Amino acid sequence: MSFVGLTRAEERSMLREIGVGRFEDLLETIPREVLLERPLPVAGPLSEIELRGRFGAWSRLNQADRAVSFLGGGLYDHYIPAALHAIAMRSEFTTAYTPYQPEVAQGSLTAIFEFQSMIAELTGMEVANASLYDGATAAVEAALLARHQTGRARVIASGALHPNVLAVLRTYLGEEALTVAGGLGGLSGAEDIAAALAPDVACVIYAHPNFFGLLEQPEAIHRAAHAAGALAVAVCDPIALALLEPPGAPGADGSAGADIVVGEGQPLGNPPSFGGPLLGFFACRQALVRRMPGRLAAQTVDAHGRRGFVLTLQTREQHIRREKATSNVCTNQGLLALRATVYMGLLGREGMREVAELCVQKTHHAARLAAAVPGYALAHAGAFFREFVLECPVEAARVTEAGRAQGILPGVDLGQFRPEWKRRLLVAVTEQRSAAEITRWAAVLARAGSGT
Amino acid sequence: MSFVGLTRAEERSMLREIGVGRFEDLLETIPREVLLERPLPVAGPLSEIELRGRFGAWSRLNQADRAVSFLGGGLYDHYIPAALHAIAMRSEFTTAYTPYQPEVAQGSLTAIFEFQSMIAELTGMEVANASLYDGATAAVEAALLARHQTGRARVIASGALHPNVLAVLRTYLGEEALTVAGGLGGLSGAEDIAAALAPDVACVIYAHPNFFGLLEQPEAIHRAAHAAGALAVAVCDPIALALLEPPGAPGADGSAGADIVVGEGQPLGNPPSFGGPLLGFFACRQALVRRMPGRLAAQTVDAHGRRGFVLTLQTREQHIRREKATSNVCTNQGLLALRATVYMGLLGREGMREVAELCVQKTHHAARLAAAVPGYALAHAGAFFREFVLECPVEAARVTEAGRAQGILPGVDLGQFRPEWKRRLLVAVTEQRSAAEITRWAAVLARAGSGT
Amino acid sequence: MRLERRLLIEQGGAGHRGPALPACDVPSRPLAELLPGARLRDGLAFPQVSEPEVVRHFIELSVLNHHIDRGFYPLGSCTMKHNPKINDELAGLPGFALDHPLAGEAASQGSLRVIHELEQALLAITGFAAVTTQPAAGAQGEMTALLMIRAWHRSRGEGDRRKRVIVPDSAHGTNPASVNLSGYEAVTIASGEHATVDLGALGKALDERTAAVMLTVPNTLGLFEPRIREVTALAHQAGAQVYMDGANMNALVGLVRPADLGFDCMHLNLHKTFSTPHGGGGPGAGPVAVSAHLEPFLPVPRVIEKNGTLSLEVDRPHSIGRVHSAHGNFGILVRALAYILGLGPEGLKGVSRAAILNANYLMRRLAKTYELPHAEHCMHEFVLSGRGLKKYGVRTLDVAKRLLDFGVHAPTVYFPLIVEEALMIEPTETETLDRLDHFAAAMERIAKEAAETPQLLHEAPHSTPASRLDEGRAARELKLRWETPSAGSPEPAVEPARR
Amino acid sequence: MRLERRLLIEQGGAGHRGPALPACDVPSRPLAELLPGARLRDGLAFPQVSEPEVVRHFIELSVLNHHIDRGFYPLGSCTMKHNPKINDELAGLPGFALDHPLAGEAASQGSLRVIHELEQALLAITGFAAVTTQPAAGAQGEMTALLMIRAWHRSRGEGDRRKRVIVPDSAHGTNPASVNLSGYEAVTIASGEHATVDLGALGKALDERTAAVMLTVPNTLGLFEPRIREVTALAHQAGAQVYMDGANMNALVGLVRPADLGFDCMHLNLHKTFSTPHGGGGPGAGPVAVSAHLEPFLPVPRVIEKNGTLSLEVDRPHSIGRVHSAHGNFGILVRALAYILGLGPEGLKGVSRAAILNANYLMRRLAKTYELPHAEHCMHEFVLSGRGLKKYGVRTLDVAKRLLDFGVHAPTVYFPLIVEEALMIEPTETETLDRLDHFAAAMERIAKEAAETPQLLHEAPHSTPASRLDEGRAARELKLRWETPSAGSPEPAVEPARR
Ligand SMILES: Cc1ncc(COP(=O)(O)O)c(C=O)c1O
Ligand SMILES: Cc1ncc(COP(=O)(O)O)c(C=O)c1O
Repeated sequence: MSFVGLTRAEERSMLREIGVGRFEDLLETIPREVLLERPLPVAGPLSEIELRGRFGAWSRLNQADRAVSFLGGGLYDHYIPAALHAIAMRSEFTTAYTPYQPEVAQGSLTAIFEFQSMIAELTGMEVANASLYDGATAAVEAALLARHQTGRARVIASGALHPNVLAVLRTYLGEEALTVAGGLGGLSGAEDIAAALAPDVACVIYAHPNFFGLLEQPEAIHRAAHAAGALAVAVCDPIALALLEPPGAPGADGSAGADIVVGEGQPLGNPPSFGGPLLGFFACRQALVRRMPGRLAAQTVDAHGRRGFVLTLQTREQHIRREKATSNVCTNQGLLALRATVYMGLLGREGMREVAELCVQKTHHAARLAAAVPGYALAHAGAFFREFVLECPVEAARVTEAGRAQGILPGVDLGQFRPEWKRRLLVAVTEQRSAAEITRWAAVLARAGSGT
Repeated sequence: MSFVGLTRAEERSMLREIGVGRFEDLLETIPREVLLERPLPVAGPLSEIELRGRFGAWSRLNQADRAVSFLGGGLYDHYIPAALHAIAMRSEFTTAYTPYQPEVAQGSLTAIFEFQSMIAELTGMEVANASLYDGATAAVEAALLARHQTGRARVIASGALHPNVLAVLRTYLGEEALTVAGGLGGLSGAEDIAAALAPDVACVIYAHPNFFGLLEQPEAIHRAAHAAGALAVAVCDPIALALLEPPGAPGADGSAGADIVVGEGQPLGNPPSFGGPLLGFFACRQALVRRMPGRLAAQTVDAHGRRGFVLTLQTREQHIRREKATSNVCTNQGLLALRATVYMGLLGREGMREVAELCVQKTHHAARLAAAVPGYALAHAGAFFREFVLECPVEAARVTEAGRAQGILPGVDLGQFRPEWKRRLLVAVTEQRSAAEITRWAAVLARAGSGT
Repeated sequence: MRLERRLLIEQGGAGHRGPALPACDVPSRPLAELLPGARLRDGLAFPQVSEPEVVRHFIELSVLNHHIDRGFYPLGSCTMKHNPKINDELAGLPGFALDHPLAGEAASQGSLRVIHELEQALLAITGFAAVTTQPAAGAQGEMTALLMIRAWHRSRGEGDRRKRVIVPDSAHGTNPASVNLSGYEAVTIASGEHATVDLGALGKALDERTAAVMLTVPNTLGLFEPRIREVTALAHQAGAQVYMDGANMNALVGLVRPADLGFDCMHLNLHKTFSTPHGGGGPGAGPVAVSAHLEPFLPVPRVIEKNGTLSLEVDRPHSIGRVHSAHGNFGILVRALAYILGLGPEGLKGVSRAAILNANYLMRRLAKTYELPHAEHCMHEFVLSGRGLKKYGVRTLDVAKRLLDFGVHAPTVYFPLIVEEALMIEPTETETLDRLDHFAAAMERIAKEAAETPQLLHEAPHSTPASRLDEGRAARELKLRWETPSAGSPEPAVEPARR
Repeated sequence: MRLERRLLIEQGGAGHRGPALPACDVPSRPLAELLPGARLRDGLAFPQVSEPEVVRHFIELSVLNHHIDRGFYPLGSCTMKHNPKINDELAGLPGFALDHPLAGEAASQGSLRVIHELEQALLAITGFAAVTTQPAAGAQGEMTALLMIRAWHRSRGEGDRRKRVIVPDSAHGTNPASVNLSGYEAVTIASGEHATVDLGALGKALDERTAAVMLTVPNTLGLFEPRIREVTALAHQAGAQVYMDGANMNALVGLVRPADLGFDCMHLNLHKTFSTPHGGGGPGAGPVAVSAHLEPFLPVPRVIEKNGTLSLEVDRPHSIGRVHSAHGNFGILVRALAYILGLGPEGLKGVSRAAILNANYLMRRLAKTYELPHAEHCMHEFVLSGRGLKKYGVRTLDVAKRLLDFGVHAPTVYFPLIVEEALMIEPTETETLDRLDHFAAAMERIAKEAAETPQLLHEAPHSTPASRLDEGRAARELKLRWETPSAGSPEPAVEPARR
């Protein structure tokens, strides 16, 4: 295939206009010896018919399109409304660049403004940005902001954060600057965190619900962090936030809420897609806005006085501020934020809450069924949202294998994160799972557990 | 689900504005005894999640999405460019009505004009309309036009037309008015048709390529029809027309071509979709334009002198002319015509021809392979385009059954049309079929033929 | 020539091309050898344009259209309601989209299941005994039903005598056209007051030559015929069949079953009542539902269920035969079934309820500004007369064109013929009060403009992609296809966009 | 308030809602029992709007955007080329879209295969020894590479000493920002003539504290650094690593392999060179390719093949660790691989060829009207200066805004910083001669307008969905989220559309 817009004849006339004899004359500054003579050793060209054949075959090597998923761990098989897909695939949204010329980008800009508005509402914060790469880098950016804001270097991260989020934090911040506290018993434990706090700590990062699906005690963590002069950073699931008091809200005792709320926005209308593209969201207090990473859309008016939107505070960003920028992020996850905006718009006030409630009901139903299967038990005792850890009578890998044979992906084998977790299965149940599917899932557990 | 735009509170205020107490007051003219009291006995409501579950399960009861198709008989598994789908699913095209207000319908109207232009070019005729229901009713409309034009009643149809086209002609025209001539030996046979011609014959209808995939001798048929004062109507495959001299063109001896060319436009970018929606196309000489059925777009200018398009000659149509209309057609197959327009635009001059040539090459390759399988033979001797009839050593139903087990739909069992054809398989090979698939297909023949 | 709005044939040129086809992977032979004796064409004067430019062309065209996803579309008799995307998605499932009608029953149980389930649902909704989903649109449904009625009369030995079909003058044009097409003679009767049936006129027209009476319920003024059961009884007394044009079923679904009104058969427009998208003119689907006595005459094949397996019955000696190449517009049937199951019993009832409410609300508000020919409540639509504006030299056409400037589509105009300067308005149930109020305000403002600045209306629309188009010139010049341009088109002139 | 352009929160209201969720089909218990001790939120002030209206809202928004499927988009440094739809289709295959990164290797062989094949293709194209596809964008690629360079220096005991990274002043902003983020100190060196490297300045800046040099090839003026191999050699002599910002790879693909120029590592922007759609700001993907000596430091996990089976290697002691939650922007990787395989070797070479040709053609034509800061041929893009118009009081910003009136997007403006009133123009290879000529004619006409009617330019754009927006006010007022309106919004005012 070729999408080149020129014919050979046109090329010739263009070379004439340029004033050179042959194309190669245009390459005079390239050292001869590095100019490739031979075609690149890549396959193709393939027509669309052949591409469909090849990628279709590859896609069927995955189990995903013929298996019922109980996988979670940050990314979930949530319902995606049909209308969302129809809207998001429009060229106007997919093939536009970053809205640098607002006069011809009000579509993207208005949607970003709506995204910011709904994320701020969902997290209980004052402002939100236009997106970051994923939940993990959003947590990194929160840590970096906290460091700048406090002038302190160390970051405390709960051990109940997603192991991959911890790993990314470690990569960006360095081993030395990161202290992992609490969490291995299931909950972060405000006491464990308080114990780790010190005057060099910039912030405390915890997840709510956490990696094990458990609800934390956000207020206690916020109080501990604030008492030590550190910022409190919550990593939240956006579906859970439709039901739970948002961490940004003040505590029941009036104590201050989290300073920054970040998270993974994939559940808002985006497919898991083997883990990418994802959608990092970032919300914080208005007071921190000038240190925020990423793009921000703001309301203004045009020359005719009509409402419109523009990117604002660009002086925070790399293309203006260069090495002094608040972050190096440039390309973000715009289309996923658009999808999330449409998702939240379609589901709306009632739909968001219903999704969250269905998750809770179905997850607890599954947990009850599982607990009744001989040999299985819940690993933790606390309240959980749409995910729980199951202690299996056999290695979790045996359960996932048994499930695959039955067209069920029964959960995430936690053995991949720690050897001592190899009998642990992390199970997520979304609103998409029917009672019948949950029953089939329980049967897989039974079969794997009894070794048949 | 509900897509109703009103809330209960709004309903109440609207009833107040209308000046009635309750909704039922608006129904005063409906006899009480017919007002339904109980809910309709239909299933539902189902959410999108449940609809996907139910229809997904139904769709998987079909073999279509996991089998390689060698089915034809008027509808084919041709390549549909990815860009076509992205364009055709745009709301602007799918959710617009017939372009009755041209000022806000230039998108549809321009596309119709382009469709007409390309269909006219493809068929070698002067004008084409905006679409009819399918190839069969397009043939009916051609017969009706011929009757009006000639004042004659009888229609001669080749026996090598698709049996379902013949059936629809019979339904519309009546047993008496339809004479089936020739064709059972494979070709229509200009002599058989000439023999059936008489002064009461309005037109001769034949297919090219015909139902058996064979190329006819259009010129001989045209000459015979014209000699008897009848019109010549060709039913053509649009892909074949990219390669073959169009029936509208004058014969090699300068004799007149067909008067009307109709056909099934599904192969132009539309999926078979269990046989509908389809796309009837209708092209004819300029002299017949005022008797044409269906909508016509024409070029004109707007009040600023800019080029634009409108529906024209509406006085032919039912909404103006009522019982004197040239046809009763109103809703047509607009979206399929749009898809065909995009298809022809994307494939263009070279692509159309390449598709046709690949069909010829692959079909003949398959025919050679089949003829080498013991017990199989081609049923006819003539030149064929992308389809041929195979005489099998066993019932064709045995072959199709064997194929299904291997994920191959090896052809159309012609036994469903005539008992004496029950060992005949109609095989189509499009540009989508790879050499490897054709080899697998031949293996199915071998297995079925040897009874293993 | 500007770069915008060029036809495809005016773009690109030799050397440009769209997506590639695969190389031939089978042994290839010269065409002359494979197709002996065939005349191959010299050339095909099709466009030669690169994929990026073809995409831009159609995207550019698309945004010139008004459509239901963009705004209000109160086109009377057309039921322009929301088209849920889920239905398109389901019809596009590969198992459906790639299914072939000649694959054989065993390979197509899923598709047959959809047809069967839809038939059951339509029977529940209409109250009839049997239904065919084969007709591709309403007009074909009419034709199909008339052929069945003819076959029924013939089966009773009355075929030769009964050659006339009575159609009110307010009927949709397809009714008389279908009558004519089916070989019957159309007998037009004048409507009574408000397009209701004039029982006297009907009685006079009915006789032993009458094969059928075709009625639209609610009628084209949007009014329910109060004496409908008397009408159907009267026709039956005369030995005629009574056909209901069900294009207006959006007013009745869940509320009234047409079979209970005494009709013998009817067609439904799935592309209206059951929300399948109109596609800029089609496709639709026009299933015909019938009483038991007409069942033997239904088109073949019929989908029948035995022990949970579905098959296609073709051996039906009384059948009128086929009316479609395959099984009708299957993709539309999938959408309609998904719509029905999505809504469920309460949802379906909610359709007619809100459709009626929206229409009456708009009607009462607009009756203050435009002339309403009747006092009764309407059903799902209503017809206003614009004749009050004639004194300013303003016609209904001008009102329609001016409406386009407000981002809404015009109503159906000049139909039904029995109302002078008719504006036929069908808001549908999926519109919000906001949208109704906005439309009403626009209509009111236009009435004011008619009095104050009629010129503004004569020249409307002002803000649409094209201004008023010269239809006369189109019909005179009859340019029905493009001209292939000669090579070497000049450099496009450059103009800023107009606003 | 008008009906158009209302925010979602200003529409609908209590009682309106979008698509339904299924009824709960498992035994349900009170939330307080299931979530003991959890504080549930009081309310969620989200919009309440019906599905039809949500659809209309976003369709209405969409058409306010310029986009590549609508017209020319010569945004320098952004490579706005055609985005083939087939790539979106393939990325959307359920087997890919629904695959979960924690499903386990056995369940995801297809996804791992895509990553593996893409890695092989990128190695062929760049000439490097190993590559990671984990970075989600170019900036993250830069950061990832810098961390690897740091790890390499540390592995050689030089980590503490080498703390500086040299970046030319013409570099993209992400370069210095990434330097800072990775804990290095950015040392800016002034560019030589035409943004080429000033060897003297570089030599002076290089010392035993230098960890790396970051260079963009072709540079931001679109020029290929003629002495590039000297530059990389010089840096290596000083013990520094040399990083190539590969965002401009569209000029080189199939023509030159960066590894052959002496670089140690580079990032690619798949969302530029490999045509994945920009999505209004993202997502992209920024793979990093490295020489063998840097391979041990690549992020985990790595996809490795053994006996035809693919697995994820995590146990890599020298790795810098993870930079992404999963495996990077997989959906983008699918698209890029489809693009590469679709084009094949010849097609890839055709990309840079036509990109260079288009740029030089436009450059030579426009150099007659605007100031071109250099005489050399450019590669895939070029930079003009608009300072010649300053005498009319017209700035580059005005030129950019006026261009919008011609249906084309503006070039990148005021970048690179080293050219006064810069206009950075990248036509890409998928544009036709028609489009180039149209753009050139628009630019020429604007230059004329600048002299004759500068006011027209100051007030431009005139025909866009919004006129010039007040950015200062936005920054002052900082309205970053909507206000939830109080109940009972007034009836929308009715206004015809402006044109
Ligand atoms: C009342 C009425 N009857 C019949 C029809 C014909 O239906 P179709 O357009 O589907 O053929 C229509 C559609 O416009 C109609 O409104
Ligand atoms: C030269 C150059 N380098 C780096 C980048 C950063 O890439 P990204 O936006 O993907 O982070 C860009 C993109 O704008 C660029 O043009």
